[in-house]
Amino acid sequence: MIALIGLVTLTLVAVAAIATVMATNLFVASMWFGIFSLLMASNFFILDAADVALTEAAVGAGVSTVLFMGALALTGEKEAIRSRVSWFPMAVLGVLALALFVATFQQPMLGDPMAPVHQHVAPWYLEQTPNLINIPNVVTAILASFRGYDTLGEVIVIFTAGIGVLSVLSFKPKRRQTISSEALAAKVRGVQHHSILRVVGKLVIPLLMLFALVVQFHGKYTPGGGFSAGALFAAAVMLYGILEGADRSAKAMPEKVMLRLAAFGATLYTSVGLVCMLLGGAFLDYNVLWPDPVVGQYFGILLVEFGVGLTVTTVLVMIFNAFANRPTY
Amino acid sequence: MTLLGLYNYWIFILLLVVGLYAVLVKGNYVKRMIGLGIFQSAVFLLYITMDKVEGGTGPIMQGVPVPGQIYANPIPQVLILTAIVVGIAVTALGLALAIRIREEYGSIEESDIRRLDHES
Amino acid sequence: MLIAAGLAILVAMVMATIRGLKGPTIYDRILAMNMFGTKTVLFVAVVAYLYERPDFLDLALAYALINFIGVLAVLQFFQNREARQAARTAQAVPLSGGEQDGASS
Amino acid sequence: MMEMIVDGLSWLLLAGGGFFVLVGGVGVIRMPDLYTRIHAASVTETLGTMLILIGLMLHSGWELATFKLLAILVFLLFTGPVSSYALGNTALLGGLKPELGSQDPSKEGRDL
Repeated sequence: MIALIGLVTLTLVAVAAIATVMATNLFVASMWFGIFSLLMASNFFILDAADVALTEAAVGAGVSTVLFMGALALTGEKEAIRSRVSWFPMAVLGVLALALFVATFQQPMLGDPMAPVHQHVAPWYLEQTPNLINIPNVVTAILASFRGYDTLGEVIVIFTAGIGVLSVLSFKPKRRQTISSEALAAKVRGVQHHSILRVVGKLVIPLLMLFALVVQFHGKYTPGGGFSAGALFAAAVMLYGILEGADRSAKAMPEKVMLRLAAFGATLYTSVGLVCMLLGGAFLDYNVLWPDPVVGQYFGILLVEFGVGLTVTTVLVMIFNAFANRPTY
Repeated sequence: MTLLGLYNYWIFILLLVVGLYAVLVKGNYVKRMIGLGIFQSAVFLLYITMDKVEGGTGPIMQGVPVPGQIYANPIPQVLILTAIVVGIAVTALGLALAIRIREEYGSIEESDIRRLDHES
Repeated sequence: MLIAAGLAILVAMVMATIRGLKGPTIYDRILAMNMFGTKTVLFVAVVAYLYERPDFLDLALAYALINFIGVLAVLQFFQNREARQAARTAQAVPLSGGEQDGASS
Repeated sequence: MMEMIVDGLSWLLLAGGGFFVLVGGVGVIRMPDLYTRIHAASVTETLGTMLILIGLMLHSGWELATFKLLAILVFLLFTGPVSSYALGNTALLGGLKPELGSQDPSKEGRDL
């Protein structure tokens, strides 16, 4: 029965993807992209990946829609229609699709317990997590402890992307003037004149922040962790920016502070690893942090997840503020 | 049964091709970023399809561990969980570049930009 | 009965997709997106019980909170569109192909 | 005995919720213009949501999950109608006229 439900949601995903690409209005396209990621999140949930579904929901439905809207306000929403489509890319796509299609018949069936991916290291993680780390959420255990190296790399990538956005947008065009200060003011002002939206939105913001904190610090027991918590917290700030005006969210979360906090998050992660080395363990080997290795793991994961959450939140908030406060040239 | 077992892979192929189509054929830079997002999601779907185990449940242990309880494979989930947030950060970088291009050229269509480059 | 409710939600999702495909105005598409959000919350809640993992309800909670933001961002974009368009036409940019910001479909 | 009543009630609520969700879905397809479609979608957003979530609450009994469901219900009841309002308001300000078809009998019952 569940398999049938999965079939329908997957078909809807395909429909949404095609509609996204077919739409000539970019605004409509990003709307479809929002629907697409909601469906994708449902699919992840059906496939037993609760943590991934939580992150996809926070990022896909909330953050990415806001960022696309912010970008479209600056770039315009109409896409020029190309009448001539050259045959070469289509041929490449056709060959690629055909090759992949033929290859699927050698893939293991969905849910096959004998698939190669389930044979090697995963059973060990599932078996040893209760003994070595003793937290119920195996995904968090692997993310922060067993494969902490990987996650450190990802955090650095996110930090770098944030710096990249800021430095790209730090240039101001020389030749062209700002279109008008009125348009900028209208853009920055948000939906301030809607009292109903503001009242209800303000009810939602603190709850969303509280929920983000729960996801951050309770992520060892339920789905969650630094990445999803960061996206949720950033979504709360974005909601504030939309309701009260982007200039006020930029004042509440100034770029300088955000940049330092983002760097602090990444540094916290790295320095936990370095402290482990100083105490005689390997890099990011939390066992040495406390006389009892399980407690050491607990503190290590707590600190590292906090660093991840801090970096993700601040980078996403910085990007939002940079997009929303930019004048249209 | 083959249909049910392989359907996820076929949808993966479709999403991959649709996303790549947008990246290769569309001239609009924002549209290309959206296409890249779909392409990414296709890869996410492939990985998450791998994690499912028949009769298993999400890899979060409830209370006292039940002997013989099957859990989904957590490793693909970890990889994709981080990749989603990295994906949005990279998309934001792409959008920032599109914004800058629009400011300098007045357009984000590739054909317009080629022409303007040629003229100057 | 859980399955029946799940299927009903799924059918409603399909119907929202059809409305989104048909249009005809942009507002209809926003409506479809909005409906999708609510449906997803309900869908996740029902599937969590179908899987007998009520601890995954956190997800539905997150969706219920996040949904609102997407719709608000879209509406804000819309409300500023007129101001932007007026400003652009008042100060017509000499570059050809620069005016991509057109009317609604 | 008590359990049976609660179970039956939860089934009834879930079935009713499913029914209203379906009705709303049909309305979103069949209704002639945006404002009536918002009206139809609101049925699923309030009544359908309420019935399904209360049905699930009865299904789960006294647990942490019940409170989570209650929280979801409260959030949805706050945000759903508000976003419907915002959508309708934006459409009206954006110049979309409601279709007032009663004067024109030829338009009645047409399929959109």
